[in-house]
Amino acid sequence: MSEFKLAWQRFVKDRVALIALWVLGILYAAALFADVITPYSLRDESRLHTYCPPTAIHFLTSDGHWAGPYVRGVAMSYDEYRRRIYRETDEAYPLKFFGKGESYKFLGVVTWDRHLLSVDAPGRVYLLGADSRGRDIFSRIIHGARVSLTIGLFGVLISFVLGLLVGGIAGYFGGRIDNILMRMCEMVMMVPGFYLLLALRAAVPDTLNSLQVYAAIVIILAFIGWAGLARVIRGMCLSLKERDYVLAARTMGLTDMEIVMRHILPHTISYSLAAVALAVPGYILGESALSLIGLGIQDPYASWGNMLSEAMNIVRIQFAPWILWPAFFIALTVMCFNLIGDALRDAWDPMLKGRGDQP
Amino acid sequence: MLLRVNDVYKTFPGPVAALDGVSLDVHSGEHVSIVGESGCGKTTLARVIMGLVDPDEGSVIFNGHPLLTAHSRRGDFSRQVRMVFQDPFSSLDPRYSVRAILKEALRREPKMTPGEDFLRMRKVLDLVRMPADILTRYPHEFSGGERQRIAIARALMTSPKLLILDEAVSSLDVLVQQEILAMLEELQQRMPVTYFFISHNLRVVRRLSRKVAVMYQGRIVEYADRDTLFNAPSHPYTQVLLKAAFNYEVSP
Amino acid sequence: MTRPYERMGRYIIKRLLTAVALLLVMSFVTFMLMRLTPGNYLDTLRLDPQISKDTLAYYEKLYQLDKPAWQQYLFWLAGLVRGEFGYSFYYNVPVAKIIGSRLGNTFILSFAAFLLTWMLAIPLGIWAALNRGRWGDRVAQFISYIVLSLPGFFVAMVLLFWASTTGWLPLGGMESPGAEDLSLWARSWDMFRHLIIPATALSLGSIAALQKIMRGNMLDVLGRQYILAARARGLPEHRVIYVHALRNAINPMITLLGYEFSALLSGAALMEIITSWPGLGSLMLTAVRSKDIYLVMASMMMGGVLFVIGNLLADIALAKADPRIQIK
Amino acid sequence: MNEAIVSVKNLTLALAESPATLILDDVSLVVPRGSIVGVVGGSGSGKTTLGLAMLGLIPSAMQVKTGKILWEDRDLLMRGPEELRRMRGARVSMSFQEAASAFDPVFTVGDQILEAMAAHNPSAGKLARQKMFDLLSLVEVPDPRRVAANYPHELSGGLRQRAMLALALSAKPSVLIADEPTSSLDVTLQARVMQLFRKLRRDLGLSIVLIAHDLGMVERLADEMVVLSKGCVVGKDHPYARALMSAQEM
Repeated sequence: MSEFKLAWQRFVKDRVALIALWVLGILYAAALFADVITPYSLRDESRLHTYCPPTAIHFLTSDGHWAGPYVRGVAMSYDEYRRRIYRETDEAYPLKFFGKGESYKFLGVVTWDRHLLSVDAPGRVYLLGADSRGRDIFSRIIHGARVSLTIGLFGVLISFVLGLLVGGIAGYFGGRIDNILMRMCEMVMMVPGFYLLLALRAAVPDTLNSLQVYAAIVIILAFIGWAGLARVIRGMCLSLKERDYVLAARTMGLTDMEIVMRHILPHTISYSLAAVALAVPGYILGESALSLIGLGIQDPYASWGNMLSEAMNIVRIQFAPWILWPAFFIALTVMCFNLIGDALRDAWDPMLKGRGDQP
Repeated sequence: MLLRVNDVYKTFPGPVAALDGVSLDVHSGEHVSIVGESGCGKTTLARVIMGLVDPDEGSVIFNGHPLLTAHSRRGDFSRQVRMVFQDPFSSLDPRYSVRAILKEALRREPKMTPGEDFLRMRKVLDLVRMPADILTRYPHEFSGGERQRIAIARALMTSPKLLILDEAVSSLDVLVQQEILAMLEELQQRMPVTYFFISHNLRVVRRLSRKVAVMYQGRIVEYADRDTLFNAPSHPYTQVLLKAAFNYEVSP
Repeated sequence: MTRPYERMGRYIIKRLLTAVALLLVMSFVTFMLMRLTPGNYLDTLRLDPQISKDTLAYYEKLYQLDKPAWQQYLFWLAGLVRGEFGYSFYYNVPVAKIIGSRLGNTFILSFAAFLLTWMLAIPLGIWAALNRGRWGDRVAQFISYIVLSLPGFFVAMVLLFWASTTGWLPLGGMESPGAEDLSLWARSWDMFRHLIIPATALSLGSIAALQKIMRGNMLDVLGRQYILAARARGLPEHRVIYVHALRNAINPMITLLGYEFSALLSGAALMEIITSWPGLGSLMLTAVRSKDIYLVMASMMMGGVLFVIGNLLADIALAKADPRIQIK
Repeated sequence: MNEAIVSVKNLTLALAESPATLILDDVSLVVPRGSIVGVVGGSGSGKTTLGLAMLGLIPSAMQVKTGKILWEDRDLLMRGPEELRRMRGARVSMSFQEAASAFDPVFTVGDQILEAMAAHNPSAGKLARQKMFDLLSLVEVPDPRRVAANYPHELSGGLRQRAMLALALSAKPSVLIADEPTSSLDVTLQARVMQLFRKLRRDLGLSIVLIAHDLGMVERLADEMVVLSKGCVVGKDHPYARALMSAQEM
């Protein structure tokens, strides 16, 4: 498929987009291997370490010998405003690489207990600090990535399939069908997204378990988002339908179905990759917003959105600013998808206009 | 008699009727040209014949029976009547190699062995003076003129009896036009194909056709042999057209 | 050939009719959704021992909670026509009382963000296009990428955090306590200070997005032949750019007006919740949480009305701006 | 012949990024007052770039290596942008192949002509409108008032072509550079535009640089002719020129 190679050559020239692709790759890989990478599971609490700051990693003992990476224990006390402050004690806990730790079902199949990085109890290592219940924010971010990164993809995939169906039929057959379907799309698009999000969420009974809530959110986001994609795809089908190679195929006796499968669909999918990539951020932000206000993923499960709900209280941000880390990861992911989406659009742009498919 | 256009009417939303009662017979070996200014309905006529546009009234008769539905055209008609379009950059699907493009022309043909496929592809490429080694390359690697040759080769894959060329050279550079027209002239001797040539350029029409139909506002105003039409045009509009095209003069 | 005004009039009426139809369908869907979920507000009341059986029965009958869903919907619809939006169980007061002020507050926030967006995005886009490639443009592009990916709620949190440390701005809400007895001018200044954080957080994202689009439009138009033709005629450069190029670059932006307004409306709802701005968004959240069906319906409808008006204004503005658009 | 009003001396233009590729290579051209000079060549021969260069509008992606472009013996390459701007439209003006894309789509035809007139010699409102209507009748526009009130997309192909000529002539230039004035027109319209060019030369003493690929048309209209192939001026017996000639006879 030379057109694909051509577009890939152009995409690769955009180094920033390549970096973005790598960053996303790392994030999704981390999500997949969360159990191994993270020192703690997402439920692992420690009342003694509420809002404990990020743990310092030392290499030299107090009198300057090399002692390899180790962390110190912490002791909590209150200052005059009854706020917690932590002082390092002198107990030392070596930092273990691939040491034994809490066992888990690796990829849901094999039970294993190795962790990339861990410290023996009662020592605690908080790479990015702890939250209100002393849970490791770094671990929960990686575990939360499983939710936040996949909700966007599943939601967009459902919207994309729906969009292809509706947009394709409306674009290819035109006439009254096109009119009816497009009015429907406009109706869905016209409704203010967040209100619909809340209303649909209200329709979901509270007695669901977390997996069902996850699925419900994906479906809600998909329901709001598909209309936008359908319109983009319809526009593409309309322009593709007029191309001479489609008319030529028809004069050579190809049936409508053959023409759609051989000529219309492949182009539409590759051209709308950019629109899909640019739509994912909307879904990620949608989930984060819902979880932020307590209607999304419920505690103890982790998603970048519900981890941020703690940061809704300004005072907490003041003395534990590290609880804002999940927002950084949301921003990073959204930025990567935007960069990739723009690069994809520029890569496919000449083909979309049907003229400039010179390399 | 290859094809008969029988009293075809077609109107699109807009002031002028695209086809206002057009009848035309095309006989094998008698290369026909349709000439006229933009908006006279010549492209619409081609699309009605190929079934891309359904006429309001009238019919297209092929091998004795009228072609009414798209399905009726999938039989012999789609094999024996093929069309080449104007824009070379839009005639070939950029996703497919030349081989796949030519292969698609055999979609409705009975299955053939890959060897037979290759022989036929090589033959049509030779007819359009293109080397056989381009089969693995892709449309973006070719110039406008080369793409149009590949499009013509695709149309020749089923050795059609009638080849409709809708402004096939109009969007090419003036010198590349010469090469394509020379190739088309040569092709007339090498293959039993009849041309149905559509163009607004009277010089191109004079070079390639035996019979010429002049169209004006959806009607054929004059239909005659080439020599009589160019040397002794009877209809006033034809006279104006010829004077403007060859002497660049027009009465005020 | 001036544009006949009755054609424009007919167009507006046609658009309003479709909008009303849309709102009806939207309300029906939401109503059914709300009724779909098991249980209603009264369930929470039933847990409260003090409330006697007959008061429960009274409420049930009053708001036809016992009737089938579609009948209750028709009852609600009839009420709507009479201007009653039903009763809010949570606030224990007719919905109409709460909805009016909340609608106004959301409109103020959305409109402020809307103005901020358009006053900054257009000039920034033009400036970036005219300085294409120079360091200024590249810096602007880099910043707009960063801002585009910052979620609105994160920006709000950071601004609130900054306000809490510097104390220059109030920490959320719409008015400082005791603002009622301030003079009109002082009170509106006080509200303005409260408005800064939510409006900025809300509009930052759209400023970045629209600036990028405006820049793209401007560059596209500057490459067109009629700009070259204008220069070939010796028109002064400022006329070429600010009359011909700008006028054509703005047109596609106007079509975005409608959708941008809906994005702002959705964003406003979330922003209100974070910065506790008393608008439709925060109202809707409490209503949804407490399954206060009539309150949800009213907020949904008001959101829809604001939305429909925004879109209609955008289409009319576009028809005025671009003569090629035919009013069908 | 009378003295040259515009002349190009040994102009060589190269692409800024790759100076080796020449768009125009040592091109010279003289346009005497009141004459029609033809520049013939296929696509990519550099003929449009030559036309733009004569207006001092050298595309930013190109740079002048050698040569001069003289407007009545003053080399415009030495002139400042403001001085050049004042001359464009008033001394030398240009018309384009696609009349539709030479007009700003959101302004009426009349407003754009008035604007072009005002850019060079501002005159009172009423007088200016009358001058605009006279100009439209000069280019044989049948109903100037109606056409002036229309938007470009509302005019037919032929009308738009003539309105664009009026636009190019709005500041009374002495030289009109016509880039492919007839190639997107039907034959009858083509002939009518050519007749219009003859009339403009006769009535206004307008010199015209006719840029086209249709050799037959240029031969019929122009006093002298230059053939451009890949940026170089070639003689009549050059294979490229002969190929163009034979394309004519067919």
